[in-house]
Amino acid sequence: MSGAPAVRRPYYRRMGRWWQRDPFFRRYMWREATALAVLAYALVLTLGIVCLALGEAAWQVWLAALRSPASLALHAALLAAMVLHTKTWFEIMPKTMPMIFVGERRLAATTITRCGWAAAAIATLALLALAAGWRP
Amino acid sequence: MPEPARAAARSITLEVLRYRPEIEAAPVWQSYVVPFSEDLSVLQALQHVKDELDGSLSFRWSCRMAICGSCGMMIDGRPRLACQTFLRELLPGPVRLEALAHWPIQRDLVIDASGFIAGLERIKPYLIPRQPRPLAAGEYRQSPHELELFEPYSACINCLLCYAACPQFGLDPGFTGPGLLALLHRYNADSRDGGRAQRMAAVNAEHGVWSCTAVGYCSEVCPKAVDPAHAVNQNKVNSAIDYLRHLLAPRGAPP
Amino acid sequence: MSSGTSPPARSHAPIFWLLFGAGGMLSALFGPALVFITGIAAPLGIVIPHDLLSYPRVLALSQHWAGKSLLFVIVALFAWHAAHRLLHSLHDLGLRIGPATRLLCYGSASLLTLVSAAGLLALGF
Amino acid sequence: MAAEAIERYTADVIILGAGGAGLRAALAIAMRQPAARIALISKVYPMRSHTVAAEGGAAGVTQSHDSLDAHFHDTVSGGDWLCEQDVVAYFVEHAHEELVQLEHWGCPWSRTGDGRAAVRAFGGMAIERTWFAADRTGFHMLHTLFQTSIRYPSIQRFDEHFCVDLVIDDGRVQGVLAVEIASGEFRLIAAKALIIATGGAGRVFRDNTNGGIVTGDGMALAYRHGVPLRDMEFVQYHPTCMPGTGLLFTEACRGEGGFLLNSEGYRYLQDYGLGPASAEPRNKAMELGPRDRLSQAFWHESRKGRTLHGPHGEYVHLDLRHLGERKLRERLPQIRELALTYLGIDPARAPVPVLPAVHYTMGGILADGRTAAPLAGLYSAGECSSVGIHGANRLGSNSLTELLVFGKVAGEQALAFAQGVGHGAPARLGALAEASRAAALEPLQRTGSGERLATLRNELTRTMQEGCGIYRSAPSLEATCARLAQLRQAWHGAQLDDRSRSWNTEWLALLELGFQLDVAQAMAHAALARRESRGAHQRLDAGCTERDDALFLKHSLAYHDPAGGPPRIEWSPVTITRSAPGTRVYGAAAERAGVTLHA
Repeated sequence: MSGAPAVRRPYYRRMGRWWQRDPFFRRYMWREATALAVLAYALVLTLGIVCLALGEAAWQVWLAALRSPASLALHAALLAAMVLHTKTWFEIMPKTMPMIFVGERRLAATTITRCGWAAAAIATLALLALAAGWRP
Repeated sequence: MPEPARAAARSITLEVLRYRPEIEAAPVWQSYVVPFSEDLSVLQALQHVKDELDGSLSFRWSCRMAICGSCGMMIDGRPRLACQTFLRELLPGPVRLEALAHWPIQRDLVIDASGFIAGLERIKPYLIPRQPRPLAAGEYRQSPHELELFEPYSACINCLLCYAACPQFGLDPGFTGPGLLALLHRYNADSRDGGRAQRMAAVNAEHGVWSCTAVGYCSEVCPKAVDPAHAVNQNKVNSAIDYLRHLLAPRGAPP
Repeated sequence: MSSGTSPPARSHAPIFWLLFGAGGMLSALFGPALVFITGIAAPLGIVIPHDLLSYPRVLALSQHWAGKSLLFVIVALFAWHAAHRLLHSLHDLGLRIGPATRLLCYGSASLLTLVSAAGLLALGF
Repeated sequence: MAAEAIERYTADVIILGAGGAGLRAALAIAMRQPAARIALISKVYPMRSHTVAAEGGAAGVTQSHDSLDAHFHDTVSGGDWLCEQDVVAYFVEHAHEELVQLEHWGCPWSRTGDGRAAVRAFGGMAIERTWFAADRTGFHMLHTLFQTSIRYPSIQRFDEHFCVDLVIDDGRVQGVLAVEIASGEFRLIAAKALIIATGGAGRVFRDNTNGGIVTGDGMALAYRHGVPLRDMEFVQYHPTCMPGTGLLFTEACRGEGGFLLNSEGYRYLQDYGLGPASAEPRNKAMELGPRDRLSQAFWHESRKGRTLHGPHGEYVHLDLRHLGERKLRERLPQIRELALTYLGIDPARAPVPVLPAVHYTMGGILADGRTAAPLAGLYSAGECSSVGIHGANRLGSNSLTELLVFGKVAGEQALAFAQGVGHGAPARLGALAEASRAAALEPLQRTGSGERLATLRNELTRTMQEGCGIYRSAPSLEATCARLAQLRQAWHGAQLDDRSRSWNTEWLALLELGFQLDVAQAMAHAALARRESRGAHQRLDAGCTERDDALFLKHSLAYHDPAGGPPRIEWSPVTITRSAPGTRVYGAAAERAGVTLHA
């Protein structure tokens, strides 16, 4: 448009450390940070596969490493992060799927979230049971 | 509600981020003390300032009933409509007021919303009928269920609070953003509409739906329960389907 | 006024988003249990039999086609889930997303995918 | 300050105001003649226009047992026979197709179970014929119209542009001068025809349901250029508004079955010829009586000491409890939300305090049945216009349909006019624009001491409320007229805090106050001249308390005095075609009358 720049001079604010601005954003950043745990665990498993492929001696090194206090501490942190991931994943899930109708009524977001959590609980128990030696 | 703080509060301080392009190089905070009452909204407090204390304070407002979408601003750091936020919720103060985050400030609490208006033209927010229907044929039949599929997204008042809640828009103003994507989906989801294919290019772009990281705060702050996050992510599903379809039929054959 | 300009380029994000979603769902369902079993219960010898991660058992698992696929899917999808999210997190932290950041994130996921695939294939059937 | 050149634009038709009527007019032109250039000017973004706040619905004959004749008679008797009957006939004939048109554009009308548009009961309507989109009808209509308008590139919008004057030369409208609010720069938009669609003027009263932008700008702009304002004494009070803020609880609350109760919990409307008090809502009875009668009944209850008292004065109760939470959520969601947010009251559990507040100006810019003003090239539509369908009292849900029906007519008429004339001489328009700009900038250059803007505005609204309210009398109106003249003087000396140009809303509010003062003077002087009681105009002084068809079955016309004196009031005949003035009957009497009519 024609020039009167002194009058029309929009001011742009910087984003800075925007995630500190609102508790909602802080929770979001924690949620996103769970990806570090997922990546770390994928790396641990990859190393395990490599060690397995290298033979029994290498496998034992991997197992020994898992027993180290540092690894245990790491996995405790990974576990916490995974649980946070499970919680937040199903919290956002209702937003990511089309509307679901049961008969005339639309399924509530909280119902979908709770179904997700329940599925995760069942999956966890099933995996633990399988690992503990239970066979269907 | 006989809280002592409430009974004692005869006045309350507003701290307003001011910016007058003809006077200040950058925004500055300015304080005003206004009389407190239980039923006073932030908008009414600002009107008191303008009428009685400082006529140079600028802000948009009109309907006073949360339907025109004019008076969105950051109130104690959260995007809200000034007309339906009450001082009693913000005790003891001071109440910090700032123009909606992520938008350029034009002056004081007034943002430059021209980016949103330009975006409207891109997303084709109007019914593109499957086939022309003469007026004499009367209204389309639309079941209450079909209405429900898009009705929530049609309730958007364009107040832009969702944009102030969206860090992705803040980081990248080219992002189409929650409000426009909800409006786009409102038409895509309408049983009378046949224009989805024409709107997909806007959705499929990086700046279309794919800048969204599902923060979800847009839906939290929406004063009309539009749930833009839900609309945006339904667009993601649609765009992913469109992408796969395009891979399988790359010549752009109509679906 | 923008009508008439050519439509914006199609993003390839859907591929990565679908991988992200699949990995996210898998890790949300099984991640906690897997981490607990391999990273805590097995090393400490609690809850599960102490020979669960013994060489012969794990070898047998990884040589069965089903076990092999399972391990591959877990590693690869976890990696792609994480890579996609971390790429966006870099953007959230203020970095511009360009070829370098993409290479860093998606490259890491590709690397884990290839290494695990190579390892699993080397283990034979 | 050296005067910079005024930026110039050219269009075929200018539409001033982008609410429902303005947008409908723009669409009518764009669809009929894509080559015609349309300048759509609004002081807010179009979706902020006050059409957005209309809640209840839009009337149009829909059901098979309804008839155009029934809608016609409801409208004419509701307007106390001050309607232009030929125009009402045109209106009711074209109402339904316009509602269907809006549906084809995507308006999410509420539906019946089989997918058709649903209709609800409304005050003063004998049969359910009000289309609605929950209780956000105006919102959905406005957004549908605005979004549809985006489709047409021939509509060039001037959003957030404030019109300071019309440019009139050679006896016809040639353009407007507007300020871009963001920069304070002036723009001359030249055109061959102008449609004014700027809405009402409810903000001249203290208690009102209107948005802050409803300041009568377009009415005053036309009035200052010699176009009379017609029937300005008729100002509608809506009976159910929120104490303090004046926010509206839609008539649909009563259409859905709400009760009005006085301090004794008694449905007092049965004492005012609107009974009997049946439990189920009955058309044209009790709470579904017309708005003027209901607002007047409140005043009488107040006199009898049967109102309740709160921090914002007297009120009565709107009782919705018996509708149940589910129906409230489904049919009146915004009402529920308003009561919860603003009053902390859940209408499913407690009655809602309400009082009458100014809602609508029945009068406006004189327009013939095809929206043309007695100034070549000028048209008007919507609340700012007096096309003649509301008479002395508008029926709820007629005005949203009016926007559509006469918005379209205005668009087509203005287009036809524009196609028959050329553009004016640029140099002459430029000189006129320079003069208008100087006048608009004058308040920014004032020195000395004068009143604050808010002081004058508060005094205006208080004066109008007290002297020109639900009931008026010669003494109250004379006092009001005198006070308005003083305020007009004071306006010329009012002082501003803000001398800047970008987003100087104080300056624009002062210009708006000038418009408001013009409109208020037209209202008060017309009310003083009308020595009878009719519809929304009710007088208490002796000899004026009844309708007087012999002397006042006439429209009032208020003419502006360029010298700054009071308006001149003249009279013009009412077009009566098939409904001779009769008695307005509601409640049981109306049902008896209906039986004889249909027998």
